[in-house]
Amino acid sequence: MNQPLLEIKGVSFSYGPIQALDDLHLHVDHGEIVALLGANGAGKTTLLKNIAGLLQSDSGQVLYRNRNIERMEAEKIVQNKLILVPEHRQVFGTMSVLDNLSLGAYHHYKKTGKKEVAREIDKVFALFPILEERKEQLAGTLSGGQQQMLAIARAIMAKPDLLLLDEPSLGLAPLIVKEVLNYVKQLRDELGVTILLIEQNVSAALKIADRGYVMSHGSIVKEGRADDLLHNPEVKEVFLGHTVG
Amino acid sequence: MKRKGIQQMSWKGIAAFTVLILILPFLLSTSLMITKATFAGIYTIVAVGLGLLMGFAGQISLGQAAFYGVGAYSTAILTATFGLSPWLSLLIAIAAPALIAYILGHTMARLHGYYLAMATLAFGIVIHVLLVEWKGFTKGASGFYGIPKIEFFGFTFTQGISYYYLVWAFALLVIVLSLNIIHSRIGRALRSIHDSEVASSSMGVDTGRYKMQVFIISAMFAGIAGWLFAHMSYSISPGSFGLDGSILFLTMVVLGGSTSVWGAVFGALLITAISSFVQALGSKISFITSDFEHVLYGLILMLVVIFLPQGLFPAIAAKLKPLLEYAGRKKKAGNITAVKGDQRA
Amino acid sequence: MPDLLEVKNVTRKFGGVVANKGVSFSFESGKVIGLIGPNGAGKSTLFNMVSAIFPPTEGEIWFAGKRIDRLPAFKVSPLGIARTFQNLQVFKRMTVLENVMVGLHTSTSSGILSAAFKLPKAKKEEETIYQQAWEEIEFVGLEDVAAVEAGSLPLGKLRLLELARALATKPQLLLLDEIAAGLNHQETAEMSDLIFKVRDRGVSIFVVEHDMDLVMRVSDRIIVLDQGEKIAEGTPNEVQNDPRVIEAYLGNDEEKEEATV
Amino acid sequence: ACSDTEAQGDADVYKIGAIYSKTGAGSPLGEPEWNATKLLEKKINEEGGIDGKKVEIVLADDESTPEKAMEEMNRMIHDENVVAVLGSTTSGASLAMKGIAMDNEVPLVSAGAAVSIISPVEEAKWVFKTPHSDAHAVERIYMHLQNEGMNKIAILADSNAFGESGVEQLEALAGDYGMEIVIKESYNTDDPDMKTQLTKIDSSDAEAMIVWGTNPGPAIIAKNSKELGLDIPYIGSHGIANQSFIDLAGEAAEGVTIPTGKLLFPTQIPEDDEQYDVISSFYDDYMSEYDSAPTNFGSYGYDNLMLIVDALESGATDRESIREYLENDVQGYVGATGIFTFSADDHNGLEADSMVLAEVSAGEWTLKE
Amino acid sequence: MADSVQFLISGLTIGSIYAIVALGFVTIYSVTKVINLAQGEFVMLGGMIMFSLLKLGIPYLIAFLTTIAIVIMIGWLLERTIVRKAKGADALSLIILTIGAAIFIRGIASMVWGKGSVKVDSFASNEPVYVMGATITPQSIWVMVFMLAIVAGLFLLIEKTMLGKAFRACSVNPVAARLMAVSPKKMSSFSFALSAGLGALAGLVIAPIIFPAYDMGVMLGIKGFSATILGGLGSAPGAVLGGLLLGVIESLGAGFISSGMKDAIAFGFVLMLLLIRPYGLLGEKNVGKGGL
Ligand SMILES: Nc1ncnc2c1ncn2[C@@H]1O[C@H](COP(=O)(O)OP(=O)(O)OP(=O)(O)O)[C@@H](O)[C@H]1O
Ligand SMILES: Nc1ncnc2c1ncn2[C@@H]1O[C@H](COP(=O)(O)OP(=O)(O)OP(=O)(O)O)[C@@H](O)[C@H]1O
Ligand SMILES: CC(C)C[C@H](N)C(=O)O
Ligand SMILES: [Mg+2]
Ligand SMILES: [Mg+2]
Repeated sequence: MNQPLLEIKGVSFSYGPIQALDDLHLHVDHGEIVALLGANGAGKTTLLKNIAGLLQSDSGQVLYRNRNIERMEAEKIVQNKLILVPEHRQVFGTMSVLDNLSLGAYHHYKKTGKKEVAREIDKVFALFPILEERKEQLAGTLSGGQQQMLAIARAIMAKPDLLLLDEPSLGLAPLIVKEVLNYVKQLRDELGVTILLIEQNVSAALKIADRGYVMSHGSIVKEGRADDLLHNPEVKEVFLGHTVG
Repeated sequence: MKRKGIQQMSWKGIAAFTVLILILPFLLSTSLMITKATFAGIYTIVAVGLGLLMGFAGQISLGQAAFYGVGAYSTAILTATFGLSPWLSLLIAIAAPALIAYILGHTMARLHGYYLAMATLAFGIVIHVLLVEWKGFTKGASGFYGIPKIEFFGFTFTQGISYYYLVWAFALLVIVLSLNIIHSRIGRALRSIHDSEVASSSMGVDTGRYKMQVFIISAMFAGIAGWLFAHMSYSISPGSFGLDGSILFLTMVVLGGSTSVWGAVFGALLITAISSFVQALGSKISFITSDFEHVLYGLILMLVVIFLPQGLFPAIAAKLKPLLEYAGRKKKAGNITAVKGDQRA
Repeated sequence: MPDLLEVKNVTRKFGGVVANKGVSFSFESGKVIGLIGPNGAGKSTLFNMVSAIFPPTEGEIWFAGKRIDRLPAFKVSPLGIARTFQNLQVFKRMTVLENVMVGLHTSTSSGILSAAFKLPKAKKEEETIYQQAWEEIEFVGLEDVAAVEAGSLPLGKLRLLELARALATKPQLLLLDEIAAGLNHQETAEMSDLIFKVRDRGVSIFVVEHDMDLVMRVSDRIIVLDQGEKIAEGTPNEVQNDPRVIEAYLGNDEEKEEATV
Repeated sequence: ACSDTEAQGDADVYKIGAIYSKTGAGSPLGEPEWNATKLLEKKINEEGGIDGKKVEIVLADDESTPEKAMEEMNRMIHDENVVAVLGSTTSGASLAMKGIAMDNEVPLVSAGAAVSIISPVEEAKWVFKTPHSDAHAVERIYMHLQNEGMNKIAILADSNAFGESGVEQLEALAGDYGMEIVIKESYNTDDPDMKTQLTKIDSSDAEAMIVWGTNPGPAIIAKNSKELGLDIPYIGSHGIANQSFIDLAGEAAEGVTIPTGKLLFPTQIPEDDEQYDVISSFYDDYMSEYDSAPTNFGSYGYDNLMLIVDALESGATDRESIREYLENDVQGYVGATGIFTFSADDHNGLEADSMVLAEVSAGEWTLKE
Repeated sequence: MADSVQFLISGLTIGSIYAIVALGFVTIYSVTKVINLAQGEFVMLGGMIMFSLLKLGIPYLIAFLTTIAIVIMIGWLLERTIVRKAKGADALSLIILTIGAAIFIRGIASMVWGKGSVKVDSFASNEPVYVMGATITPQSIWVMVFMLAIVAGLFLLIEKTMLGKAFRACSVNPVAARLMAVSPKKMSSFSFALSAGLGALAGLVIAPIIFPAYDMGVMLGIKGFSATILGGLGSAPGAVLGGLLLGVIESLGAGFISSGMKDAIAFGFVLMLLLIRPYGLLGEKNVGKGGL
């Protein structure tokens, strides 16, 4: 287990003239929770999209289980249990909550079988009871926060080994934020899911994370243990504000 | 005053285009090409209206040829059967399609997307059937004939250069009016509807009303085109105003690019050019039979959509834009990120 | 002086789902009012009704002495209500400046014919629109991106753009739906400063937000919804200590501290 | 137009324009016309041309649209400086070309069916046409019905120009022959099933059904009639005077009767028929060149061109004199379609007896009357 | 009375034809949000290829299956080579693209088979059956049977299976679909192939009723599209309802009002219905918005 589960080596990416990732390096070890911090537009989402195969980088390598997945299709990457919960929820708006969840199991439902999928669904319902109440509702008509829960629940259905979360607490009520982040931690603690997390809610994120990276202009400018970052004055200044600590 | 940050109307563009139109007959040596260019002008008028409707009001019409037909038939019947002067009947050739659009527009306001496409398609077919069946007025499927020519202080416009200029004078008028509209508060309101109808109405934009107005305007333009077509020909027949026609106009707008008035203009010219080109090819190369021309035409349509998905005009505009300006923009975008970063790091 | 906004016994159903149930409240002008509650409590639904995106199933909404709950959306803006959207609704293919200019739509009136023929009135109005749009752009600080197509802007700027566009309609009441979602701490702080600046222009503000720092800081008064019903109303301090609010929304004491200290 | 006229004389070839519907909806008709024209051009030139001058035919396809026809018409007149124009296949395109022919004073010989192409005569000074008008076909049918002692008829026509013009003539001439139209129905060219119309006809007291259209509609009607057990006689139009109707309708075609030109079955024409030579030699040439039957439409293509050639051979070599020649000097001209006698008020010049009646028997068109 | 029954039967026959074509539209739409205006051309290919194979003396059943296989290949190829390449195009451009494809296929067909109509034999007996004084041909019954079988199959596929969910997921949000390991590209190819197969099947069952020709796809395409919309985009039962309704109205309109006006009556009805139900008979409100 010396090799990291995910390693990014010198990835660069640009949208036309805009350089969004610039020779970026980072790694995530097995069983870790890593927080990725950075200002709006720093390139965090772009990085996750590159990892998940939605974008193809201009140069560099994305090593997942020691295998370069940089040129792999997103569909294939999912089958390797690397799952992204994308920014802005991206639920299937005109499909029911239940259908959304079933689709999460798409890549393994043939292997696992119907019953197991149903059991998985019950598990996520236990986690987000509101979803069970609304299981026939069209996902697009859920409230913002409910949609976010659905997006996370759907990813869990895919039985991830490595879960990439892009601002999972966006639009969630404070109580739920805590619950979600606690659940993220639980996922790691109990199921051993490795997690790479983007959060604007930095203090909460760093509290559950083991390590963190700070990103700016498409590259990593700071890296460290979560505790250290939480108390780093620069980080505090920009991300945490004066009220914390 | 030169304003930053908004789309502005380019008088230079219009002037250049006008000059092109004026000298074109001297470049096109043949009567065939002049006739084609005249038709291109007529189609331009319809396409510009349809472009406003599609690109700015976000509506789609698969029945635009019906308005064109209503314009053509109303002037034909009024002048040939009732002896009205073509200039007077022009008003009716504009008003009749407008009135129909007004009635139809009210009822279609609730439709979106493909449903709207279907409704306009259905409307187009109904009009076509009426043109065929209402023989008392239209003389039925084989066509209405005996349409008089347009006269202007003793000068008669017949097919050829004079008609070419007449048509393009109207086309230029229609282009300028359309450019004025889209560069006004109404144009902005329309473009905003396209991106987010709900935000647009929360800004106080009466989306239904503007969609309706544009629908009416596009019908009026089609009516003008119909008037020009009727008096160019001695006869007209329902076949010119059926689904094929509507699809032709749609194709022009899509290929030219619907998000700009010039797109529709270029689309009309592009289609004319493509079909002439394919035909010319056919007369040169013997294995390109007239059947093969259709194969080729279909192929070109597909290729254009594949390689110029936003339409021809945006592609041209991008090429024409001085490289300098491009570089400037690039630096600027970079700056934005830099500024952002500086604030934080 | 009548209340600026008065919501009377409003209920909204979507099929079987009751998104708002008998909600009533009112407030006078010149205030910042917060609206909080768990996810799905019906906050956005309430906003949508106040901005006339859709009507309530039952109940009435009055604004500045006028009943507005049956008006179409575009008629509410001229009365003085403007809003931003939780799921951004910018005009992506227009420049930032043009976006804001759409906000000035109702303060001008020239019709399609005078536009087509470029009558002097249209020209003059165009000039005013342009000037005023710039003022709002400067107000929120988007000068450097004024000429950029809105679709290519990062989230933070888009939130500012929505604000500027709403302000351009010269509202008396501004509805902000999670305007700080996705902003980092510093940006959120800047946003609350901006909210104060807006209030100082005499605009009343109605804020939905999950960022308690922001809500508690800017609000004069807070209304709390849970499962479609109003469960509390009061000053930030009162609300924060209301056990029902804590139970339904904020979480227990210990956690609350973390969120707000 | 004046300068053009001068230009024509100088040419060392006679240039004739021909616009037919090689593609599009009219192509089944236009193709034989097109082929016949090409065939003749080759033949005339191989045989030494006209007074030593070659004939050059500028062929163009109007794709069955009036707009294309107008473009090509302008090209023929101004760019190619032809002495006369032939075509087009459909009535719509022919009418559109008529306007231009009149403006520019160029002779036009159309292959369209509609009478409006050549009437009113004042508006058609420069325009002629060779196909049997629908009126001829109708007269021929009514004569037949009179013989059979029937006078209650049902009409089922295509809603296109061809069908419509047929209906017009059927209605116009009914009185003259004491016919009563008891029911009148139509269908669209592409319709897959006509049982509804046939059911209505079946319920009427019609004694015969006249079907006016081109393939495949009439074949579907034949088939549907058989399925419905409709037992009144089926009388078709010259629009289905081809083998393909029989191939499609199969057994259901048996007994169908139509008026037609004689080119349909040259071998069945009695040798003493005036047209015998013209028809059989053209038929044979066409068959050997294209390996398919020319149908009646081939004869329109043939006559259109040969009438102009006739004019050129007799020394009428410019536009004006060709027109004069056609109007005044074509008297009893034996063509493939019939025997033409043009005059100032008849620019079609055919009589009903240039058509014969044919009936399907044993899977073939056979001469009936 | 017998007349009305005959009108109705005629209408149902025509309507079933429209319905099968409409189901092809639904198949592609429900995956890609594309309205494939070349759908009618698949139908035409079904009829024409069958004709050629039979002419070569190939036994009926084998020719039948081969035709379907060939047209499926063509549909799949169309997606792979053309539709997929037009990635950046919006729905409207895709309409033009499929119109281009239709013209292209039609052009090739006219070169291969010529312009004339051809004849294809019925599946089995040709002896009409009499019902309440009206005639119904065995082939009409076949058309209805196939139509029902197809709609049942499609309905089950789309509504009840995981594959069907994946289908819909692609149309709702292709990016999110990819993140669920659903490949929109594969689904798109699959839907084109399936829809081509359905088109071919339609062509095969109706070939003995009409006389197929290179241009028969135009009319069938329009009517099929109308049926799709009438029923509500994306709904298979809707497509069937729409198709039958259109056929019956045409037939009754021709029977009781005027055969010349029957298209005006049918499309007038479509227009009226859309005013009352802007999203078709069985369409969901929010489905239409995604379209253009
Ligand atoms: N589709 C796109 N086209 C052009 N530029 C883009 C696009 N998407 C993102 N960008 C630009 O790339 C840069 C990085 O964006 P990215 O979304 O990765 O940032 P982020 O760190 O996730 O920000 P946020 O916190 O706002 O989500 C920004 O400058 C952004 O404007
Ligand atoms: N069109 C609709 N159809 C059915 N249910 C709906 C619809 N719109 C909203 N709802 C339901 O109404 C309730 C209130 O939704 P609303 O969006 O107002 O919540 P909210 O308070 O804004 O939540 P959040 O903080 O998560 O944005 C939710 O349960 C939601 O699922
Ligand atoms: C069948 C033909 C005689 C038709 C004719 N050529 C027409 O005018 O369309
Ligand atoms: Mg992001
Ligand atoms: Mg909300």
